[in-house]
Amino acid sequence: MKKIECFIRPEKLEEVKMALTRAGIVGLTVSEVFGAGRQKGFVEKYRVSEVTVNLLPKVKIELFLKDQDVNKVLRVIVTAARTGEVGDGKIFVSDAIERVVRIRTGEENEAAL
Amino acid sequence: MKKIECFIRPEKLEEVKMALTRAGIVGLTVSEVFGAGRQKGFVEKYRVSEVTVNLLPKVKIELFLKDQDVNKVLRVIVTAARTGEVGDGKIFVSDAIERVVRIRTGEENEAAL
Amino acid sequence: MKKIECFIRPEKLEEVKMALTRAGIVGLTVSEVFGAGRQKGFVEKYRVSEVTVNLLPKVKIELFLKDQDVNKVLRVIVTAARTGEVGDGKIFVSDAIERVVRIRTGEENEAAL
Amino acid sequence: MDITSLGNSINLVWMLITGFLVMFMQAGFALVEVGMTRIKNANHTMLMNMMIYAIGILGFFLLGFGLMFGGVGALSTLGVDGAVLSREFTITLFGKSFGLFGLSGFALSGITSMGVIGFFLFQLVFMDTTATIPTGALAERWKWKAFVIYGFFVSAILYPIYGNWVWGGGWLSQLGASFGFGHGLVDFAGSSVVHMVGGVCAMAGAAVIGARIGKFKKDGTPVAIPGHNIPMAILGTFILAFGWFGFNPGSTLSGTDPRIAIIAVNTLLASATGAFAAMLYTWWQQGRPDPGMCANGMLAGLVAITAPCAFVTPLAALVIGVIAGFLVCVSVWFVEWVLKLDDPVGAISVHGANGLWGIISLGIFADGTYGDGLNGVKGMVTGLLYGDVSQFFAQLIGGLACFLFVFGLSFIFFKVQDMIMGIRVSPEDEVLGLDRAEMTSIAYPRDIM
Amino acid sequence: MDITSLGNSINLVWMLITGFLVMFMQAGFALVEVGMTRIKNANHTMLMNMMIYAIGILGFFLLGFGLMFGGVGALSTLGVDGAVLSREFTITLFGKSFGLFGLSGFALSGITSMGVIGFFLFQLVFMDTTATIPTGALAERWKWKAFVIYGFFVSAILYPIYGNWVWGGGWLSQLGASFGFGHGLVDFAGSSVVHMVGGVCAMAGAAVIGARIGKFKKDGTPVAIPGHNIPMAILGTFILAFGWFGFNPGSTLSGTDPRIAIIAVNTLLASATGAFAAMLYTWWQQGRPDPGMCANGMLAGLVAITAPCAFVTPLAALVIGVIAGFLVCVSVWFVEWVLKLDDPVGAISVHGANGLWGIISLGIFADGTYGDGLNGVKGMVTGLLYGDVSQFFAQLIGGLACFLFVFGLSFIFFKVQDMIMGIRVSPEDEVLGLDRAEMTSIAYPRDIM
Amino acid sequence: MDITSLGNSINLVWMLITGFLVMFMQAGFALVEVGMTRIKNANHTMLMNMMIYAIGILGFFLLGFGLMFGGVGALSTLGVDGAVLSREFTITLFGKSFGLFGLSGFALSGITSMGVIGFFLFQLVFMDTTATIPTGALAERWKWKAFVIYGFFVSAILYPIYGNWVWGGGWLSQLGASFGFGHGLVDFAGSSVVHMVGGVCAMAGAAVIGARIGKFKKDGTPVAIPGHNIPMAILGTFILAFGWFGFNPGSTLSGTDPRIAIIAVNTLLASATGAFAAMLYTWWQQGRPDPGMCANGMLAGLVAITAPCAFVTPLAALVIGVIAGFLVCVSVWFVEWVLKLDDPVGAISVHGANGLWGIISLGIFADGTYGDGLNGVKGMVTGLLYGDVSQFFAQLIGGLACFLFVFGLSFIFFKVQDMIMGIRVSPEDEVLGLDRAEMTSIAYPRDIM
Ligand SMILES: Nc1ncnc2c1ncn2[C@@H]1O[C@H](COP(=O)(O)OP(=O)(O)O)[C@@H](O)[C@H]1O
Ligand SMILES: Nc1ncnc2c1ncn2[C@@H]1O[C@H](COP(=O)(O)OP(=O)(O)O)[C@@H](O)[C@H]1O
Ligand SMILES: Nc1ncnc2c1ncn2[C@@H]1O[C@H](COP(=O)(O)OP(=O)(O)O)[C@@H](O)[C@H]1O
Repeated sequence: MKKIECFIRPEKLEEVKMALTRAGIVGLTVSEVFGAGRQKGFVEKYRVSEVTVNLLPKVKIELFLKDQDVNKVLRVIVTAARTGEVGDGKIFVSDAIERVVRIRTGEENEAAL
Repeated sequence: MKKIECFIRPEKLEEVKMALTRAGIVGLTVSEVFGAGRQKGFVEKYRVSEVTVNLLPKVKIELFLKDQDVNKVLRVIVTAARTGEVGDGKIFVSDAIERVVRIRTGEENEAAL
Repeated sequence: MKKIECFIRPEKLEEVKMALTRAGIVGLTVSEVFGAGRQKGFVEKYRVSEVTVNLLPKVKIELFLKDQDVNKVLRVIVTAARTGEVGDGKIFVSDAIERVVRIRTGEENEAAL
Repeated sequence: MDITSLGNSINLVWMLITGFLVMFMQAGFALVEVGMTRIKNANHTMLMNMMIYAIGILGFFLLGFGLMFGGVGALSTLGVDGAVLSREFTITLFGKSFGLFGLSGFALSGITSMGVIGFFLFQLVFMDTTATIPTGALAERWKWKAFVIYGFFVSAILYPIYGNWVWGGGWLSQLGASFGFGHGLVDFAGSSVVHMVGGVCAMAGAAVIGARIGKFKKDGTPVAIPGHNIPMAILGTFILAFGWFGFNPGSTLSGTDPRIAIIAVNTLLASATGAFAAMLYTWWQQGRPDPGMCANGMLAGLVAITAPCAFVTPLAALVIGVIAGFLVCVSVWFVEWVLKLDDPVGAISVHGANGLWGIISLGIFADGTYGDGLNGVKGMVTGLLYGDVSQFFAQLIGGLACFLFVFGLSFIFFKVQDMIMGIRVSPEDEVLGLDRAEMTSIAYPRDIM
Repeated sequence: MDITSLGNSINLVWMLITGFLVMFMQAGFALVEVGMTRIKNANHTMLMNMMIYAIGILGFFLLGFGLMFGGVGALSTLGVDGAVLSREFTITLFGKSFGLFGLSGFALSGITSMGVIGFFLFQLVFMDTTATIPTGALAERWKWKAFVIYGFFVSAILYPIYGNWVWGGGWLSQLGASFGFGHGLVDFAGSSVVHMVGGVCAMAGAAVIGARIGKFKKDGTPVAIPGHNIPMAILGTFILAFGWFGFNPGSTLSGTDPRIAIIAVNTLLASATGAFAAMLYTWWQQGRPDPGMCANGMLAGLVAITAPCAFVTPLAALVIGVIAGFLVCVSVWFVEWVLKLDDPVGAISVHGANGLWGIISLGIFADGTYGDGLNGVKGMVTGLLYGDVSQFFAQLIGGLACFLFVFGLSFIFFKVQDMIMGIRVSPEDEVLGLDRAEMTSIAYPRDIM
Repeated sequence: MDITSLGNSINLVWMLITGFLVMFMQAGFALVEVGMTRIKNANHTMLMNMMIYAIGILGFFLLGFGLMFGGVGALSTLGVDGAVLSREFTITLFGKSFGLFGLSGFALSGITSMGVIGFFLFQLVFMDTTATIPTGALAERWKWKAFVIYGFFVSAILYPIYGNWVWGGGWLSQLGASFGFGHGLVDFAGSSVVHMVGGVCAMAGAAVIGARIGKFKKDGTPVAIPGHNIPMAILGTFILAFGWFGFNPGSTLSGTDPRIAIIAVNTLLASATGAFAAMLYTWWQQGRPDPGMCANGMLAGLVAITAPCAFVTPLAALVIGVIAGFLVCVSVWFVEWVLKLDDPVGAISVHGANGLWGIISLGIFADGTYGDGLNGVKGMVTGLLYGDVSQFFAQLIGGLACFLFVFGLSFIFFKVQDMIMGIRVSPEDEVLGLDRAEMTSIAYPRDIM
């Protein structure tokens, strides 16, 4: 089992979500985060002065999935989330998930996904 | 060392939290997330039309803990968070934590947990 | 590649952020979380009674980085985030990141960081 | 246009404008209550405050006004002679007649006098204040359907009957003429009629409906359940303090009575010392000022000065406000820690306890410079400190009657209603939040992006 | 000081204070609109509501007031004789003269009468209501620059011309004197002049600008886009209901006319039944009351009673409100599901549909007790139920004229403007939010810590 | 009831109602200030705005009113003859007497005239405006205890003394009678007395307390610290604009003076052009309109027109507003970039700079149609453009005196207070937020679930 964490532009969430659904992925969790990276912070004007906002609003998606789904999901996310501008975000894959439990039924592992 | 991530119903947080405390677990971190899974989104009525909300409010709990605590914690969470209805959530265990540092003291690993 | 997750005091975020930038780390993601640990909850007074707040506002920082950067980053965070009081937080390092994709370019791994 | 009708015009204009200000207080109540409750019930609490206005209007129009003022007689400042509202139902006891409720003016039928119609509006918005008070005390757990029925009960029956006794020519107002208790119960703008009725009804409701889940620990210790938007509650307090300048000065029903000036000033002064006292009290008790209690303190001062505002000196107003500010803090504590009642916004203490203090304070501080002929009694209204003990007793009797009648009738009403249909939502709905459970939509929907 | 000038003073004071209340409605509109739209456009929607006030003042001062009232003649309650505002542009058709617009009073130049100057203020705040209505319907996608130009169009041209026809002595007001249709179009406080004009203009604007992204699915089904702060919208509704006590009773331009009492009461009653009906309707349709629609229902009742408030009985006011409350629900549904127009706040239904219902209801329920001599026609204003069919027709003609003229001119205006400069922001800006795209700052900036 | 007392009644009713509107401005200030500051200080800022009202009432009642108006003499519109408030402390210099402060009316003792008591209320709410202005400039870092003491200082001493000089019969008002400078300093409704005093005191306070942590970079460049709720600040601006219709027209102290009409219209016009000018300025400077500055622009127009509103033509009001709108933008820039003062809400610029512009603009635009006999000088008040240079100088002297006296005394007050007890919270408390540090509870408590 793998875990995918990705950070995308908030305005792309809807699209990514729909693309994943179409690809058969239903389980995922989304959260609101603030990111820094190559994308420069923007300058917020307010009254007569400015402030540089370094941490930009991003969306994090976490997915736990079977090993064989990883490539598909990577492709889907990259396609749906890309604008080509700096700040599109990144996807990280980790392979350390050793166990899953579905709370409702107590089922474990693949069955629980 | 292991890391447990679980996604539960918001209204169960209080109960889970208390059950964990009773089981001797004090360190944990909670965040507000939005999840999709088998639980169907609900239809929000507003004025004369509707909108289907796909991402449901959930709570994520992250716990870092010693290997031997994992089974106990799984049991505690499953018991406290279960309602038996779709949407109770899942628990994921990963085993890749190789190092912990307590910021206050600089202690590392088991001592730092 | 490694992943560092750390939980710090909200009021230390600015300082940690700046220290990391000075140390050459640009990519990171921040989120607002609520934590429990050794730090006792505080008692919130409101009107004529009180409520004990167990989950304290904390900030989580996630960083994905090259193995050789880990020590430096740990040092930087510990220095910048420490106050010496209970509740300074913890840093967890995991080594399970097997793949990274930069959405904008499709670059993978080290190049994508 | 002759000079009398010009004077009547000024009075009508004054009564209407001040009535509009009182109507606006509904927004203030809404904000105080929503601000002091939780996010998940914000729409429900807000909509109760809006619909109580609508429901109250219907109940008071159809039944309440007639019951309350059907026998009130002439309204001299508005040019209304005694022929219009002239049917009071009375019983005779001890050889004296006791007015119980009025019997004309229902649905304003047959009424063409614009003075009466304007008077209806003014009285209606007062009733509305009473009706909205319990929505704060029962918030976060009240079943919508039960609330709607309550709305008709309070506006059509509960408020009008006690109101008749004091303002409609009923028996409490005749305690002076009949039994020699001062001028009978004197309540200038409604510390008892409006506020204490609302507060005591809220108390009965809170007792029947029970505390919110989590409000008391197993050992009975109360737990704070902080409201979700304190600045909103303070904004509401400002709106209420603003509207009170309609409430009290408007109650002369006359803009040509120069007394309106001191009424307004006394109102202002008591609001200030009420807030100041509550600030000092919480500062001393909690180590820091509590914003919500300061707001309650200001309201407490306003409630207390409502009865005596026309009859006391500015210095007395200051004192009445100070005591109100402390009283509300102690009373909130007492309700929570001793009575173990759950009143999220402090309605029982602000309106109930201080409504009582308001009429009593009149019996103490009335300085004998105003009120000649009131309730058919010659001479000025005079309190304890200025030598009239009998007026003080009239106030005590009025307060007791208010408590017994309102608590009794309300308690029965809520109990019976609870047995028939249940007045409280299920625990699941309460935990989920009443916006999800009983409204179509939540208060602050939020695209995640 | 003689008795006439004292009377005039009372009238001026009344007109000014009620005018101030109407001005405050601007805050109510702002809150309703911001509450019913999304976070990302909150500053934009709020600033539109603030700047329409400023822009409208300029447009109406420079041009609009003169076009609307330049030929209105005497204002008797304010002591203004007919010499000041006395130039109406008229054309002659079928041997009758049709007043189209006024030609004096621009920028108040040459006007020294304080009565006229006060009247200007009162009329200006009414215009402002009209001007602000479309900002709700076009919210969340309107280009700022286009909005600013619209502001001048509505305040300087659109509103004043139709207004002249009804209130400025223009042809609709003369339908009675010239063609025997009752008293001509009678619209006491502006169901058509103010609200229907605003609602119909909003409709034309919504048709030209198109729906927000995501409002309709590919198959045309509307999707709910919940507003971000419903309590805020309800607070706005309270402020509007409060301001309406300026709107309607103030429209006597006289505090010495005792009719102000029943006007205020009718306003109150219709607001209550409007809200109550909408509550029942949504409870029945959706299973639970919808807070936003209840607020719309109250406003619908208020809009509907605005024309007939001075001419009907309290019972008729109740009925008018009930129908308004249902009508607004059905109309919101109709606009969304049938017309496929996107109106985030329900402006078309609240102001357009109910504005029309308001003038028609007058033609039905006017009870023949008021309005003698109005628009130069002898006798009282009388509706269908009381035997005067011709008044009913006058109302229908007025409604039709309003719809055709306002929809036509507005549609052309928006279309042409769209062709020249584009009235809608780019899809990217719309998705991003207009606060980021068109304002310097977002509404609720938040340090992450 | 004779005709004179009816007239007095109208005046009293007018003064009270407009006074109530001014009181409501307190809610507007609260919203503007809370909206323009950060979440973590929202309760603290809100409670300052509520408690300054309470504290100010006490200070003004006990001491301030007597100092300010103890020697004002007759209040003819209210039927008050010269016997009541008739003790002014004066010194004699150059053979002329200079009134410095009054000596009667403390705690309203011995006052039975309802005219004076109503006048007290009206003047009190004006003082309150002054008192609340610095709470915006010193927000987010002011120690609660220090603030409470300041509240007594401003209401009991600072405001009353300068106020006496201008409105209480003191020396600035006598510049005309004594030295031939026009009518002496003329400030109709308080551009200087109320606003400039507040703004200059805010400036002294901001200078002593220092900038918020993070407001200036090491090189002195100011950093924006966005307020947390801009729609709230704009709602506050609406409430202020509404209340200003009490502020300015009410200052006739007479509803029978038809001049109230043009005063209200001028107020309206200047508010519009002030907002419009600020919109254009920020659009041009920042590329997009800045909502917060537009709100400041509207307030700037209102502050500026406050002094001249009764004396100028509508066209002049437009111009005064335009200049105010630009001036406030430039001044906010100047305060931040040149003076390096930290004023979170722009109080110094809105009230200080535009208060000064207000009295000067009167000296320029007064058109010689009003003010006969004012301050004991025959003839109309006439400005530079209409030929009277001496009035212009009176205004300049008044502005200078205001700045020197208020800045001087306030600076000393804040410095001494700072030395004795410290007026600023610790850096830790500031970072943590004043709600946690100095209040019992935060503004928006939030169950995590
Ligand atoms: N090394 C990292 N660790 C954690 N989060 C990162 C890292 N690098 C990027 N991110 C997240 O991805 C977002 C986009 O990255 P950025 O470098 O700005 O753009 P791009 O990926 O297009 O080069 C960041 O805002 C941050 O949330
Ligand atoms: N594969 C997954 N990856 C990430 N989060 C998941 C995944 N599956 C479920 N979740 C989280 O768990 C929550 C509950 O899952 P759901 O499938 O709806 O119910 P159940 O676990 O009872 O079958 C989801 O809302 C989501 O937050
Ligand atoms: N075992 C754990 N799992 C998850 N989060 C933890 C754990 N231990 C601590 N934390 C996080 O770190 C924060 C600080 O920890 P705490 O024990 O209070 O202080 P300290 O680290 O100084 O001893 C907590 O609020 C929580 O967010």
